[in-house]
Amino acid sequence: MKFYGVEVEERQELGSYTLLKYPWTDGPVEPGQFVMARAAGYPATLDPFLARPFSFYDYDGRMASLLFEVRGRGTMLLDLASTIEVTAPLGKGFRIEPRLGRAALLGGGIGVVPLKILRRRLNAMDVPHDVFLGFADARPAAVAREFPGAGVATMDGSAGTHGTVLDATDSLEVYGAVYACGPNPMLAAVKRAARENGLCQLSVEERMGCGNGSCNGCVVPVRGGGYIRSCIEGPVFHSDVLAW
Amino acid sequence: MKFYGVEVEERQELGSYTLLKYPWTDGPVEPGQFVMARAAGYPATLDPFLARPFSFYDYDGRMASLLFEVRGRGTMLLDLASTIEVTAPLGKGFRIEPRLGRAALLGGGIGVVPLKILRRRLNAMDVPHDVFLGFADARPAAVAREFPGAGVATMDGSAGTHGTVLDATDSLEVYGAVYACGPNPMLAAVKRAARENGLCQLSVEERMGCGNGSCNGCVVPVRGGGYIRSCIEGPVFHSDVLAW
Amino acid sequence: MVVRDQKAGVDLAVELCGLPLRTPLIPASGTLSREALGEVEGVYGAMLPKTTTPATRAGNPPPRIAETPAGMVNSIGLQNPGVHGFLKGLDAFDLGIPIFVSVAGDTVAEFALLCEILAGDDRVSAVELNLSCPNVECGGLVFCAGPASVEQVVAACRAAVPGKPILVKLTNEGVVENARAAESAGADGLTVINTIPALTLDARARKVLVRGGLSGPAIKPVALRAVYDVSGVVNVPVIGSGGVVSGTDVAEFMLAGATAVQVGTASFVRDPHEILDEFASYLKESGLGAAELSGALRSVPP
Amino acid sequence: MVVRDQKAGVDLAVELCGLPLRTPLIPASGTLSREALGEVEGVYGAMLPKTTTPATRAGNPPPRIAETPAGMVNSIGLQNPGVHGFLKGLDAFDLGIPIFVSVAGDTVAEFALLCEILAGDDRVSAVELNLSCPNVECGGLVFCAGPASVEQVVAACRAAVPGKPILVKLTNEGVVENARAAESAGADGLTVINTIPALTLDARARKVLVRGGLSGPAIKPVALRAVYDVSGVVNVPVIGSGGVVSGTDVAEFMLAGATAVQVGTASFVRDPHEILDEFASYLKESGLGAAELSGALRSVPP
Ligand SMILES: Cc1cc2nc3c(=O)[nH]c(=O)nc-3n(C[C@H](O)[C@H](O)[C@H](O)COP(=O)(O)OP(=O)(O)OC[C@H]3O[C@@H](n4cnc5c(N)ncnc54)[C@H](O)[C@@H]3O)c2cc1C
Ligand SMILES: Cc1cc2nc3c(=O)[nH]c(=O)nc-3n(C[C@H](O)[C@H](O)[C@H](O)COP(=O)(O)OP(=O)(O)OC[C@H]3O[C@@H](n4cnc5c(N)ncnc54)[C@H](O)[C@@H]3O)c2cc1C
Ligand SMILES: Cc1cc2nc3c(=O)[nH]c(=O)nc-3n(C[C@H](O)[C@H](O)[C@H](O)COP(=O)(O)O)c2cc1C
Ligand SMILES: Cc1cc2nc3c(=O)[nH]c(=O)nc-3n(C[C@H](O)[C@H](O)[C@H](O)COP(=O)(O)O)c2cc1C
Ligand code: FES
Ligand code: FES
Repeated sequence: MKFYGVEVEERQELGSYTLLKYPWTDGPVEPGQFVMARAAGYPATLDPFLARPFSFYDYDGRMASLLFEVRGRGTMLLDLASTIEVTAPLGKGFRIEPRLGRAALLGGGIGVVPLKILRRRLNAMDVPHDVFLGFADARPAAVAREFPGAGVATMDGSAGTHGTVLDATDSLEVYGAVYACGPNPMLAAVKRAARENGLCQLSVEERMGCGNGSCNGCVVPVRGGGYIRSCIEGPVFHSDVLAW
Repeated sequence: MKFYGVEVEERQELGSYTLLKYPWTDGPVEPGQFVMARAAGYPATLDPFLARPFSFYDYDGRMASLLFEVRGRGTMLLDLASTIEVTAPLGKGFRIEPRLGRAALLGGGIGVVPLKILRRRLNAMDVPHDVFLGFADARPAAVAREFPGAGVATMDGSAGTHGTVLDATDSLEVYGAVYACGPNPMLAAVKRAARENGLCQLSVEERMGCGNGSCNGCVVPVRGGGYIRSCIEGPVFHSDVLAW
Repeated sequence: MVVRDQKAGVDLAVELCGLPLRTPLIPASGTLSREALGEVEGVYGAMLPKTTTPATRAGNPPPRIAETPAGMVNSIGLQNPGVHGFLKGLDAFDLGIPIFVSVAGDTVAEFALLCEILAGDDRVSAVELNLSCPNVECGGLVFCAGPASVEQVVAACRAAVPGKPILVKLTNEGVVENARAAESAGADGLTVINTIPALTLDARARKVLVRGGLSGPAIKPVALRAVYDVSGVVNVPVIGSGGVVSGTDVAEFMLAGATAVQVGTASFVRDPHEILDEFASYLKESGLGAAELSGALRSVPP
Repeated sequence: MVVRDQKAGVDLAVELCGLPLRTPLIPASGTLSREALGEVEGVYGAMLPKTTTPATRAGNPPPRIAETPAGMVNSIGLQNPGVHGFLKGLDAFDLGIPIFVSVAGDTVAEFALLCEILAGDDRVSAVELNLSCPNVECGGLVFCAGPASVEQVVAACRAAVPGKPILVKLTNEGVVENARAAESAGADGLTVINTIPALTLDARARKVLVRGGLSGPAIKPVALRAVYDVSGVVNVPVIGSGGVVSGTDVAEFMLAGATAVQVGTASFVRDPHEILDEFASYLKESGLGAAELSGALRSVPP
């Protein structure tokens, strides 16, 4: 896999997340696409060995931004790095179906990330939509200010509705399309709640080894049996495809 | 082994070497003593795994300085780091014998490092001495300006005498004491050249795993058979001790 | 670190089992997908897709991978469409270089069957036997658990595909004995080593994460030792595999005795062009051609 | 990363072969010198100096060590003053915790002789047999090359030191079979694993650097698998060894089935107090005492 060394041009805290901007002019970014990224230093240091997948948070034709949560050592090092290494945009993002009417966008925790570009696209196409965001507590929920008008829920009730992101919605059945990103248990719940909808697309989060289809590490179970790779066939899947 | 995180307070190029200063107030430093050092980041990154040994170049009671040559990835990362991790001073340095008369100080390449503190000590004790430095070529030889009056030799003749450090000396036999640091083949040559001298001390360079005597990795062969550890019994040895 | 255009005037070609290879690099089976082929143009001397089996295998449920210090553990479970589906898609792997096919079966008969099928396919230049899979006739011990079963499966495959080179891929455990057995049963080459059995846990969740095989730079010194020891006792060529990340690593494997070298996990994190470029710089500096490097140590330890 | 003073209210004690240990940490043999003892006060549950042999051993000529990705390879060659010199210096290792002594011989008789000598020394609480050394009576194969020689040497030692626990230290290759053999021959505990055979080369100089054993975090997933598999088939306690760097690693080894855990190479690069402190924080968070952790996985994979 080819990595490009890029300078971090801007870094800022958004609630408990880190926003990081780097120059990227090599073509457009679809909502839901991701990059593999790591702190530079390789191969002088061979640990951590793998890059990590991150959805695009924003892209303006000149700068790409990632928004991430520090979880383990990969994100810890990324949070400190002044130079990072990234791949070209990867995977299949959300396919927008403008004819299906009002859309619901659901983000769970750091799963808000791909919703920003998605929302801009929906706006550009005049597709009416509502955004619902769920968080553990008020700290990460601070990122909701980037999504004006969004319904917010927190698990501890410290901001917005007390409960999950689904508790912030009335019913998903009124929507012609549902686009969701978040931890897999949340996605499974969204899939159940959106059962009757025409279109429900989920951006899944699996561990990735390569990001380019080579390792077969990132699979999700599919209806009818077997597994498919979330880095190539996804990370966004029509909910019908997934055997969840 | 206990490591202390310290900020790099000053970094500067000296010829082809890097000079790096960090705050150190925990006690005195003997000429020839060393520290184990590495770029901070551990344990978020576990590679390179081992720290590297570096002689003290200077110490003023408030700041310690290292002077090093970038060879592999350990020194490459150290060269970039803003925070480093170091141990307390380790090993046995040069034992100064002021009664032996005029002293010769010989440094080969980066082996100049321990001679700076050593020379200051000799000056303080009014011990007459001459300094001879050998380098591959003129670039590293630039460090010789830190040793005013030193005789200089380069292997390619691009600065000073053409040849090894021994070619910069007339004869070592006129000296009551010889103190040398450099690559092991140079030290063996110094030992031969100084055969008749009362005192010849050599600071050896062996690969080190721990620096505190635990791994038995850093040994040198001793006269009479067997090996002793250069991190505990050395790195400075009386030349008679070594089976070279 | 990246040195471009270092290939001019350097002889990268090697010969492996009578096949001329443009470069000594081969993708390790299971680490290069059809989708990534566009990225590796010009790097490899032969193509080697993921192991195929007689029938479709769905593979293991996730999580299938976990990162470890300077490496990773995987438990993919040989997910593949089965040999017939595999062969239907094989044309996609034609980059104008020899194609090697890796096979695995549950029984000796399945291995032989796969070899028979490949024997009749002109696109296939050589067969690699992945012996790190369980032998259901031996209580699930892997085929390379001991020389007896290695000999048995290699002999059966030898008979089934008389016209193509057979490469036998071995795991580290018992590698020297197994290499001897494979050679005496008719192997034309040995791939050394496959991943090393390993386990990862999530301490916080108090559960096993992945039980599988360790790959990546962490295992390089173990693989180098295996290549060195095996190439000292067999006469067939050895293909090094395990932790290759840089051109220097390629050189180390060849100096240890390998004729060709596989790049696996590293291709997830580096552009393999960089590895080839670094290797070319190494050759340039050393003044040797790739074919002269194998076993060319200047001194051998006691 | 360092969490100090996390030990209050946490129960670090474990019992190993009837011996109460203050903490489950033990220095791995050959990785803690007399000179460094001052730095480890309060960390360990037992002391375990470098392997001793019947006669003085000078050890191997340098280079003895080489760094590898997330690890190192060593070939020290069991440098030690011989058992009599060793015992003369043993008092220095008295930190008020049980002292285990690691022994190695060239023959079964030498192992038994060492055990007899230690049987009469009250300072020695347990004996660890380092079976990763060559058996000169078996063509230089290591003692743990197979269950037969493991059983033979353990049985002889068992007879020679009836009154003290015997811990048998095994290498990764064949570890499950060898563990069974050691147990049936009377081992009271098993240390799993020793370093993994490996090799490093200097490509530029075109020479072998160090042929020895790989240790450090690189081998952790291999060691975890060995501990998990062995503790599933034996009834005696298992002591984990291999790549422990952090308190979480200690927890992982215990969850995998270890009763105690050795810290080796990591002690060269970290203050082991930090490892103990991190382990104490883990226990605090998990609400468990150290003695409850062994094998306490919530779910077991298929
Ligand atoms: C397509 C895709 C897009 C993503 N986009 C974003 C994003 O925009 N922002 C963001 O912050 N994160 C995103 N993630 C998740 C991100 O990749 C992980 O948080 C990251 O890999 C953790 O790396 P680490 O080294 O910090 O943690 P590690 O040390 O690898 O692990 C720390 C913890 O995180 C868990 N973890 C690690 N990887 C994953 C994973 N893939 N899925 C679930 N849990 C994991 C581990 O179990 C462990 O508990 C995305 C993941 C995918 C697959
Ligand atoms: C007591 C002592 C004091 C030292 N003081 C200094 C000093 O003041 N300044 C300085 O620049 N260097 C000093 N060195 C040498 C320094 O430790 C090595 O240059 C360093 O370890 C190289 O690390 P690396 O990661 O950059 O190289 P690596 O990647 O480890 O190796 C790069 C190259 O350096 C060689 N190498 C690595 N370690 C050693 C070693 N210990 N001896 C010889 N060759 C080695 C390798 O063979 C390889 O060719 C000292 C060494 C010792 C033992
Ligand atoms: C994700 C993954 C999948 C693999 N699949 C296979 C496979 O299908 N068949 C096989 O023989 N080896 C397989 N391997 C092993 C590699 O081919 C290679 O031998 C091993 O990973 C060591 O080399 P490396 O460290 O360069 O990766 C796989 C390795 C990885 C990491
Ligand atoms: C420098 C060094 C010396 C060692 N010496 C011995 C020894 O004398 N006896 C022994 O049983 N194991 C010895 N070992 C192996 C360790 O005890 C330990 O089992 C192994 O290194 C794996 O653990 P680690 O990864 O925590 O180091 C040595 C290891 C190293 C690195
Ligand atoms: S991450 Fe490797 S196949 Fe998807
Ligand atoms: S460096 Fe470990 S004993 Fe000297």
